[in-house]
Amino acid sequence: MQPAVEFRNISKAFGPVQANVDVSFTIAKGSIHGVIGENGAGKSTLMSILYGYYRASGGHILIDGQQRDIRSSHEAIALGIGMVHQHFMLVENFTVLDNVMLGTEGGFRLGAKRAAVEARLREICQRYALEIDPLAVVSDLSVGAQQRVEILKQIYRSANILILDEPTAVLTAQETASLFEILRTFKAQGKTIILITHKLGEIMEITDQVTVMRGGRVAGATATAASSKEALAGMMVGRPIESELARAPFAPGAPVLEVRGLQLDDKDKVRRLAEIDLTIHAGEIVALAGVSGNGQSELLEILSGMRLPSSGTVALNGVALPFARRRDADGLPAQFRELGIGHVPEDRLRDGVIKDFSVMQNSVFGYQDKVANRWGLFDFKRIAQRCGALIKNFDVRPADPDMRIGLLSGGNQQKVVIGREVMAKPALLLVGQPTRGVDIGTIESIHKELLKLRDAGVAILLVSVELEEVRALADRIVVMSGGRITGGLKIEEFDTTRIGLLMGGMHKK
Amino acid sequence: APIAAPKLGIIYDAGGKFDKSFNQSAFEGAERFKKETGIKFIEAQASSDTQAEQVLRGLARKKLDLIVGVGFSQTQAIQKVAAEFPKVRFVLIDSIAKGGNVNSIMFREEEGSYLVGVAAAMASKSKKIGFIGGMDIPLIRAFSCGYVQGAKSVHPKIETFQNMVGTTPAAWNDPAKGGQLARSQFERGVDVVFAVAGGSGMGTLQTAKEKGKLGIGVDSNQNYLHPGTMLTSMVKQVGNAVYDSFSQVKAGTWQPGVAYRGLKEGGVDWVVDKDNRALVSPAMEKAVNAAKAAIISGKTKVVDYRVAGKCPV
Amino acid sequence: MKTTELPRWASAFVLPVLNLLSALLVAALVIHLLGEDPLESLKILVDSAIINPEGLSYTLFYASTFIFTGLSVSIAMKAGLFNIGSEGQMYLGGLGLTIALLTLDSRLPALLLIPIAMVSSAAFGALWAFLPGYLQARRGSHVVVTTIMFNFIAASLMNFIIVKYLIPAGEQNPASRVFSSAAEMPRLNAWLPALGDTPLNISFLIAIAALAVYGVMVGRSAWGYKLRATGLNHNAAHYAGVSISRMIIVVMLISGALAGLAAVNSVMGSTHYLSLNFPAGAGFVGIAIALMGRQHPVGIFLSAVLFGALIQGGFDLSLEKPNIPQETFIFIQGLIILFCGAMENLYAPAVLKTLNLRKG
Amino acid sequence: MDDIQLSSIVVSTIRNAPVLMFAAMAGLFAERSGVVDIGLEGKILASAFASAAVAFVTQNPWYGVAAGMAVSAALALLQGFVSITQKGNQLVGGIAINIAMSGLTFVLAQFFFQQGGRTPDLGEARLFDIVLPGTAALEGVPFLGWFYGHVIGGHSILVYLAFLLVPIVHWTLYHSRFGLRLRACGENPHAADAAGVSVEATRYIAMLVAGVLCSFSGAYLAIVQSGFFLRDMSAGAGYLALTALVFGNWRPIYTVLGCIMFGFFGAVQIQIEGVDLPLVGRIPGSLIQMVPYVVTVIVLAGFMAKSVAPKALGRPFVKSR
Ligand SMILES: Nc1ncnc2c1ncn2[C@@H]1O[C@H](COP(=O)(O)OP(=O)(O)OP(=O)(O)O)[C@@H](O)[C@H]1O
Ligand SMILES: Nc1ncnc2c1ncn2[C@@H]1O[C@H](COP(=O)(O)OP(=O)(O)OP(=O)(O)O)[C@@H](O)[C@H]1O
Ligand SMILES: [Mg+2]
Ligand SMILES: [Mg+2]
Repeated sequence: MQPAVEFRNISKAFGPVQANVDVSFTIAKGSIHGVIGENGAGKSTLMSILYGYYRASGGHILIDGQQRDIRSSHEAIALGIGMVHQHFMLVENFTVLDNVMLGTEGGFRLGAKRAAVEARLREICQRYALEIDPLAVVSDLSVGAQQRVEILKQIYRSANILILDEPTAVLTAQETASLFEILRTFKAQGKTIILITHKLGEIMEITDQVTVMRGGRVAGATATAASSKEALAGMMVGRPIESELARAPFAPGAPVLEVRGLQLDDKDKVRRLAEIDLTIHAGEIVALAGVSGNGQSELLEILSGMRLPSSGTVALNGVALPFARRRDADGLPAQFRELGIGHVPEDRLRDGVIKDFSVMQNSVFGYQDKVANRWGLFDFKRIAQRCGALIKNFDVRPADPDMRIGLLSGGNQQKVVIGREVMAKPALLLVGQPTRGVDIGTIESIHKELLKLRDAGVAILLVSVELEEVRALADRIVVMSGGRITGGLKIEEFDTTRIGLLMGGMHKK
Repeated sequence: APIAAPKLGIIYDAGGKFDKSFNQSAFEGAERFKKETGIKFIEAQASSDTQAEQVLRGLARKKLDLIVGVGFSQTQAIQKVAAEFPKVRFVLIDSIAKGGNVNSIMFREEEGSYLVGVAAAMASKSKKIGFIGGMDIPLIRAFSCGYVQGAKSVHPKIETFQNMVGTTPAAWNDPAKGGQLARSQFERGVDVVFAVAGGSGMGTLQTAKEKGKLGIGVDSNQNYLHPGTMLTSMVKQVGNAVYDSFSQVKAGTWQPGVAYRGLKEGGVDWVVDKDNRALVSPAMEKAVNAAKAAIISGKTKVVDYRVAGKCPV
Repeated sequence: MKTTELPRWASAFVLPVLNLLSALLVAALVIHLLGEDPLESLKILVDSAIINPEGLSYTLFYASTFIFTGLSVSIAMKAGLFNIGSEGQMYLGGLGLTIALLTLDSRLPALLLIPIAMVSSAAFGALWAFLPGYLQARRGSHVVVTTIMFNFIAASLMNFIIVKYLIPAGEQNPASRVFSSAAEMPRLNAWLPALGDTPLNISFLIAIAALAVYGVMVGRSAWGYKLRATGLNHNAAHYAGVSISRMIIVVMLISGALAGLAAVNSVMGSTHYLSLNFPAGAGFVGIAIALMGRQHPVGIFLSAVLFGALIQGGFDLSLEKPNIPQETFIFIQGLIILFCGAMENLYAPAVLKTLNLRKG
Repeated sequence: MDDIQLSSIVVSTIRNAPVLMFAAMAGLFAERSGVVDIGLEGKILASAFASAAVAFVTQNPWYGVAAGMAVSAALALLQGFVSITQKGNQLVGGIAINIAMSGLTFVLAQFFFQQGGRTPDLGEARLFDIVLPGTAALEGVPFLGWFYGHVIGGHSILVYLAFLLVPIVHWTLYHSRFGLRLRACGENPHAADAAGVSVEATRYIAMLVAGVLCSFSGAYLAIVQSGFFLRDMSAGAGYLALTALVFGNWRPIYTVLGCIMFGFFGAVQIQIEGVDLPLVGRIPGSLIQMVPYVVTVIVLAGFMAKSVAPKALGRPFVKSR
């Protein structure tokens, strides 16, 4: 049968970086085709070329057997190609309806068309069980719902070839399951799907074929059924991945963090956190599990000094944290860091790095006052040494301290952030979604670092929506729902169903 | 001693030599001199106070015989440069600078304004007259103060409306605002308006024409701008002052000091010409000329706002 | 391998020179249309602004003011704040030094008087920038809009103060009295008579020092790092422990103080009295300088000198060529800002191609 | 106090506002598409000059309006070239245009007309006020006569255009395909691009629209309000329009309200100058002139603290991370 897409010798360079080198493979019509590879392997670039966002510096693309020169997303859309990007491409202050209509308005006047499209969207939502109000404003929607809007857009445009770039990175297990349900329906309708993901379980679950990329090239291709997670991982990273990481026996020390009766009301007097009590000991990793948006982020923000609680106390090593009697949290994170609280933020691009600073400049971000002499001037030699060590210890690639960090792949950015926080030797480390969008090789090394830290006696609070990750790292699991702690369990008691119930807010009496 | 071919210079202020009023009048005086004697003069313009000094020094260094600075903004600069170049003669118009080689020429704007105030009061049917100034500075207040004194001498109960276009030099260049202010005054019943606002005044006089009200021009004779609605103009003979200064140098009769040019000296006046003949009634002409005679003879004293910084009316 | 990015020397020198040439080319066209010879005009311009020592000294005199306003705009810009209010801040700075001088200039020697006046001008400039800074930090009101408003307010306020309180009795010019000679900034021609009789004074040296301090503070200190982080990403800066609102207020105070100091050169270095509207647009030129100089000390210096040269050279040129009014140089300033500041990469592709061709 | 006449204030406000309204609506299009338009001032000035010069030479105001339109649109496209194609700094581009036009209009006016950077009076070549039929008949009727003759009628056609544009702009922005794309490009150009919308084309069209709208502002100044061109006659109107835009949160109706507010303050200021007010007495003119600016600051600081600019405003659209 005619393949839906064929890449022939695609190459693409960004300055000195070769993102794609001589990439050739085909995607069969009506199949779900997985594309995997380490961070920076060139997956997104390749898909962006297919979608007309970038122009390849060499090679051709064939769609349904015809060679096509796709110069813009407009042309890609005309060819029936749809793409759900790694970062959502939604206009946040538009309604769902307007987002869907954008680009396919069908006439200069929107008026009458709006009603027709709205009806059509309601119908689609019902058929695919999408649960979206077409008149809702996107910024009011949860991440999962925004993802569904992207899918809705593609269904509305009846894309025949659908590219999904890491669609599940921000989804909960349930949301992922329902996404896959839709993908299966698509497949049944004869649509072609290209799925990029770092989660090999998903590849095994849903794809028919897999292409593995490494360093911009195709490193291997196989039918999914003929392969295994381990084999794929090996192909991706070029070495076997340990499934169970070594860790010292659980031997918690003195309590490091003690949270008592913490509450948070937001601007509109809505209670975001209620009666939070939490203790973390030295040498212990406590994982905060829960569907995102249930107060974990707020708790992390309070503990790192980025936000003030409405009431309650927090003590670090027995000393109350200095947020009483403050009007705002301005400058507070610096004090917290001084006290020994490290923080890997959930959204690294928003909070954790300055995109326009170099890797070296970012390697002291938050610790800038520590690397200055008594005149407040930087000691550049010391900073360079520190950064060199970070790049080496955490295997940041490319190992160029002067590169703008925005040009690094997400995984490598994350390594810089984690390396920076680890090297500051905190007493308490707050870690938010440390491996979101990160490839399995890097996940392994990040996990190893966190465990090493735990073994060295650091108290760690981990916020993660990945139960796999929670299971791999935690000594204790605390589940949050609706701004409350709904339960806790030891790692030995790990039980997906029970955690699921707690996440849903079911208290076990 | 007479100088056969004196080297002459003139420096305009920020308005430039084509401002249709003050600078232009100076320019025309210099041109008249050139035409009559064939003696050329050097021109320059100073857009800021720092530059005024630079220009003056630049010209003084060329060993000119006389430099005329037009406008009060050159006061301090002339004072300073005159001290540096004792051999060069300086004339400052509209302000007083100290120095043994400086002649400061002041105009009695209040006297001329008094006359047009008399005319305005007599021409006004509503007994409401207006004044529109450019920038709110003492010189402009002196105009308005004389104008009101003149008007009140005719009708003590006459209502006067006064507006300034602005507070920055941009106020001289905002005809839209000048027109807007006039319109607003007309809506409040004003039917004669005196515009002392440089380029902004163009807007005022234009609006007067549109609304069929009377306008009074300033500095140069502006009657020709809108014949039929220009009641008169209060001229300030800056050109004569320049012409006279040039001639004095040539004749060797030039003297430093302070010279006041009022009605008596022919420094200020009102104008009746073909453009406004029809608007000036014999009674009005008689009254104005009587006022003029009274001021010249000293019978009427017009208060100068600048002396005490306030206006008696 | 083909280069895809320009080497540093090319982007730092070749491109700006090409851009400058383009601006001058357009200017030459206009001068030609006005009926004058562009080359001859350029020669007069360069002669009187750069080659003639006295002209050069005037150029540097104007540049001294521009360095301060350029720094004022630059430092705010580094923090992500677009301070359009340097003009008003400089105006108020003039009031600050005038108040100090009017009360003290007959009592104190220059050695005390000048520093006090400078502090006072900086303080008044800072004060005028404080409120926009405060409103941005605490209330989120756009500093762009508030500073535009504050410029208008400053113009009215200064007019009121000068006309009502500062004009000496019997004077015409709306300006303060002339200060005593103790208040005059020492002129550089006292040491270098070749500079001729120009107002170039130690403000120029102070400006150079300010550039150096700015360079070190912004580029090499922890504070400057926090400043730049704030400018690039508020969220991240907050994460890094920067007190954003304090940073914004402090930066606006510094920015205002620098603008206030620009008044020292104009007033105490040249006119020796406070006159209406003495900044004459120097604050706005500061915006152009900050943008063209990319907020880098060397860039600020070079653009300040360029603009100083245009004012000085343009002035002399208009004296010699009555067909070319001084306003022509306002137009040329605009062209230079357009080509060097906004279209900085116009020739980058062509230069890149040439470089790659040469490499074969 | 009786010197202050409400009727006169109302009429003045209507006449003051259009200069700002045209410019602010121009800015609205540019900025909603993501291009900062600090160059309004320069475009107003250029179109004022072009309109006055051409209207004078041809003695036809409509040729003047057309010329202003062409010049202002050309400048807007130049600004577009700088901001969109060259991806340069938009603020620099705008300020450069302002400065260049301040100089060039003077030089050209001086070159052509030799009147110190001024054009000659337009005389008959101005746009005159429209007198509605029946005005004279109603003149004597209290209120109605005034309202019909001076509030509804008695303005130049450009005044009507300014007010007519408000609903049109609102409709275009919120109910047309162009408006949807425009807003998307200003908020998230990457999303617009991914949806198949050409960000560059949308922004260029927006600039063109902005150029044309802005030209009316200049034409209004020159051939309606003043009857000639004078150097720097825009006197900050472009900046004030930009302020109104921020004030109105980049929404047409609120922005226009902002413009009307500035027009209103201008009108009030004329009225209270030199008048003895209760309590405060006579306020000096220079202090009265501060009032609109002070009020703007207070309003922005007080209940409009959070104005939300289009998210991508000022940022060139570059396809990269
Ligand atoms: N616009 C760009 N400019 C410069 N380099 C880029 C750009 N986009 C991508 N790169 C580089 O190209 C390489 C491939 O990037 P790409 O985003 O395609 O990787 P990926 O496989 O999608 O990674 P991830 O799994 O992290 O999403 C990386 O080295 C990246 O740094
Ligand atoms: N999705 C939609 N479907 C139908 N009409 C819409 C939609 N979105 C917006 N509109 C219409 O667009 C108009 C403007 O919307 P909105 O009230 O949000 O604008 P605004 O920001 O208040 O602007 P302004 O007050 O300046 O008009 C409204 O009349 C609204 O009915
Ligand atoms: Mg990717
Ligand atoms: Mg609304």
